[in-house]
Amino acid sequence: MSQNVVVIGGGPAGIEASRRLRDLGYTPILIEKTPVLGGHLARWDRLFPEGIEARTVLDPMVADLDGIKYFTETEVSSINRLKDTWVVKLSNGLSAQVRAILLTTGFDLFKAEKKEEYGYGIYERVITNADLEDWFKSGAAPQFDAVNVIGFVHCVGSRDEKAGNRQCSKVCCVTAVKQACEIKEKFPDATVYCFYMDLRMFGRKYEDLYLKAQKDYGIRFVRGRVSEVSEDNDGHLFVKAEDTLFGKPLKIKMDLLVLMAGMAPAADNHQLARMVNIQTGEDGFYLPQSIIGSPCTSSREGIFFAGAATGPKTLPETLSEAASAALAIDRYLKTPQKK
Amino acid sequence: MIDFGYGLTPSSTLKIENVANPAFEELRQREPDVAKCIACGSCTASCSAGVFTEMSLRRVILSLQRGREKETLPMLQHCMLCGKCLLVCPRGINTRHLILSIGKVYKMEEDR
Amino acid sequence: MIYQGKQRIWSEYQKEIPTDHWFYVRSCIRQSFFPASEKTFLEILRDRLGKDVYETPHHTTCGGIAYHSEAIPQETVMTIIARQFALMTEAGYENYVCSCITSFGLYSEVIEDWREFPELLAKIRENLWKATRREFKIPTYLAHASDLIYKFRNQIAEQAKFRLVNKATGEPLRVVEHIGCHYSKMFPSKGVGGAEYPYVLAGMVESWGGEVIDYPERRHCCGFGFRQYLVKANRGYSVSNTHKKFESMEPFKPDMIITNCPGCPYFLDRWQYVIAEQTGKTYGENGYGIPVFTYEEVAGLVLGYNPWDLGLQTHQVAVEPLLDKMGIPYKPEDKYKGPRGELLQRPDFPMNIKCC
Amino acid sequence: MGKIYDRLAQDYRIKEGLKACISCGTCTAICPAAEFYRYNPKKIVSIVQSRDDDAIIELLKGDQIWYCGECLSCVTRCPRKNAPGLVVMALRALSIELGYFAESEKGRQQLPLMHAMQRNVLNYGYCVYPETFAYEKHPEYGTVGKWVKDNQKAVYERLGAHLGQIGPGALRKIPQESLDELKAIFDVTGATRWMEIVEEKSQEKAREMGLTMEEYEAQAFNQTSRCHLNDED
Repeated sequence: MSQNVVVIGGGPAGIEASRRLRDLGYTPILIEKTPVLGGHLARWDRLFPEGIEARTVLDPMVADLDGIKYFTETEVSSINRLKDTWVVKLSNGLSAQVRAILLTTGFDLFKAEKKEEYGYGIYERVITNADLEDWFKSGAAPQFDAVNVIGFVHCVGSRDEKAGNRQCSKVCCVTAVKQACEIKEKFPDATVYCFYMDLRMFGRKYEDLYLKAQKDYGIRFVRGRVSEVSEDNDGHLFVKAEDTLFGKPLKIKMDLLVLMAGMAPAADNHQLARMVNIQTGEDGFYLPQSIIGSPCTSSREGIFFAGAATGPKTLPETLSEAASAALAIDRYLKTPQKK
Repeated sequence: MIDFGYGLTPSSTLKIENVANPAFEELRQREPDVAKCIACGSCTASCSAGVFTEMSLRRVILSLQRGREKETLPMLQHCMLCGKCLLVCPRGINTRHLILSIGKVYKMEEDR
Repeated sequence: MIYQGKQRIWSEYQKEIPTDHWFYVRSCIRQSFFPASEKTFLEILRDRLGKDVYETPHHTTCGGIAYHSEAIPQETVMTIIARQFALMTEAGYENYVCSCITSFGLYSEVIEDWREFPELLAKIRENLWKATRREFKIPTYLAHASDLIYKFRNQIAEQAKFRLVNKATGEPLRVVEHIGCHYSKMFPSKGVGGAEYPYVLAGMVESWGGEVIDYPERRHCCGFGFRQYLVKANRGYSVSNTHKKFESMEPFKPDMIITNCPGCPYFLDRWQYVIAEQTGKTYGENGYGIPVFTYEEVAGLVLGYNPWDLGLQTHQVAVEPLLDKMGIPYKPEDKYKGPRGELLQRPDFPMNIKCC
Repeated sequence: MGKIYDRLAQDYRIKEGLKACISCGTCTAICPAAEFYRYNPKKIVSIVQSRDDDAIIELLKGDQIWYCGECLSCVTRCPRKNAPGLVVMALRALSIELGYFAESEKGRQQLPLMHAMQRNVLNYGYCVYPETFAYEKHPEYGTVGKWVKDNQKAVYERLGAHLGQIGPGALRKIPQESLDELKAIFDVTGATRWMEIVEEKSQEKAREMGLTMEEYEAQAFNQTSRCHLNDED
């Protein structure tokens, strides 16, 4: 009988790592607390930089789970060390004794309402990147009378000490540009603004997307962090920023504002970290042994990481890290046990 | 009316309530590359006229986009069309041609 | 506007406010321009609610306005504040309540600085000892006077004779609230409701029957700016900022403005007069301005105080349209009377803004 | 790096208010002064952060640092927990200490400001007091304000204030021993020295400008050149 490995978190990292482990001859036990596998990806409509549909990535992965025991709507109740194994008890009453656990708990979308000055949850025309993907995916647009001027606010809950998230969330810049182009397709006559601090177009074809957004879509880029959003008496928004390249305050009346909520550490990271006695960084993400050399290994024997659980990552980075984690676990399990 | 010795002052805020900017749209039709500017400042750094005057092509492009052409168009009169900015633009904008197009769209000849 | 979104934020910023035993310090501006407001505050707390609020004649300005116009150094203002705390300590109190937002912000800032830099606190203790031979404890609780009215707003509502309701239509009055920058912009957690959607005044308005208006420039400064008002040459800044707020609130047709800070009502009131006299523009109905009140004045009106005991005759913007809306009876002939009922010669009428 | 910067960095408001600025502009976006003056708090912080003494001295001698209204709205918004308003306050204090304030028109306003404020505090124990709030200097006090001034005693009594009286209450006369304590605090903590610096530098500047002290002070209080606000050339 093949050896079990517990994988906690059924997003892209967890699914991909489970498939890899299975291919290496193990039986992964994949645990997901929500009713569906796929994590944030399951909610997303299209992916940067080329705009392919998210389901074309996720569906084949979810269709290929033979040999993987997976449990949705299931949480970890406890994890205990027993000699050189981990005993994992689940909320469904099952338990497993394994030598290796992989944490693929991903990230939480930053709660945009915490940036009180942007008025998410107070002003109806303020939505988030995730709301916009829901809209794109379901086709059920919010009912606003006219959508002529649209803004995207980068760095919402990223690079922000007051919001408790100092890190750059990495994917929001390019997501904003992608969504700005998409919304321009839906409303060709609309004027679309992106408010950014730095445009971090670090990946292959990202800069091309930015160029296309400028030239083909006429997206207007304003270098300035949005300072305040308010509402007039017919529900339209006033957005204030400094146009820093111009050196003057800027106030634009808008019909829709999209907040690029960043990646915050998953809320249950601390609890899981306590169960297996590992550290989270002061940013709340798990600390691997080395961010460069061994991003998938923890300071504790038999505990591994993959994906955004150790910090903001793109989807391809997450998938390749899942593969690396599977190899690291394989190597660990093949190393003879110390007596 | 009473003179109090002080009074209301105009705001410096760029207020964009009506976003229509037909002049810039015309420029974009004629010179699509203008939209590619990333405000990196390479043009300003290499500008022959910029050494002696406040000429900054980056600022001109930005002010046209914001509909505040009055604030920067006079700068362009310092341009000697030497073309050094064309060599350094990382987005490959034909800046020399762009400057000439700005002159046409914004009718600068008449002012000269 | 999604009201529940604001309620969620309010629930996150509920500061602890003790119910009794307060050491009270006054505000330079409130005393000078709204002296009856402080009187009303003390009457409500002491006489109606039976609270212990102690005032010593030896307390002084906190020095805040001088400090914020760079007339005294930071060390001086900190030592003046230390002296105020010494008076509190000597009187046997731990809860400190001030009548001024500039003071409140400064006390919050100074206490925070002392906490972060203990060597600074030691220096100030030494300064105070050298100068006055006094010693002090830092207050356990710091409140602005409006925090207390907020705390007891429902008790005031129970005793209310009038409500913030248009008597003719039964509709709630539309109220603009103005918080004053130094209440919570520096330390959101020190203010009821935080910095972005402060609840200290909104809570009073709701409790007394009115409807709060959230207009785009609600968070903007009244325009005081310390030296930007105190020096005549700079007053263009001050009036321009107030103008910006009025232009923004005008489409919402507010019935009244309630204010937190002692300075703000003065500027929101007097700059309406200046704008009218310079440009002809008025923001209220029928050529009137929008009446501006301190929170104590509003509490007093709700409790049925005589408007002229509250000092509403010293406002430049006429308050009568609001009194009429609320159905508050008043005697126009008493408006400009002195302490013994003698008629003082009434003020001139402004040219462009209607007065009664 | 620079000596001036080092001195500035001693100020607790710099320790508190300047961590590391990323020039995002959230402060300028909502700054009341940036809207009406030729002013940009982000630029000020950027100069201080550069630690370039020459540039900092230019700030200390210039008008810009005096445009801020100290509303501190910038503090709420900065994503890096900086406080541009506190940075400006530290610059102003150093400009006074070094006597540079007298080099700019807005800085020269220190003389009337300090006269008014220090005298109010030391003579009365208040920053603002009816006895010294002159209608001529405050025409915006309005027709009602003029009425209050003309009937000062009666109006304050009518409103329950204790103007100039002994004991607790609004506008009471603060006991002389308390005012003496304030004077001692001024002497111990540098306020008295500030007044001396400002008097001395203002006198020097007045001589240089060919003005009597009265003219100099009146000019600082009343006059403004056409170079500060937005609409001016």
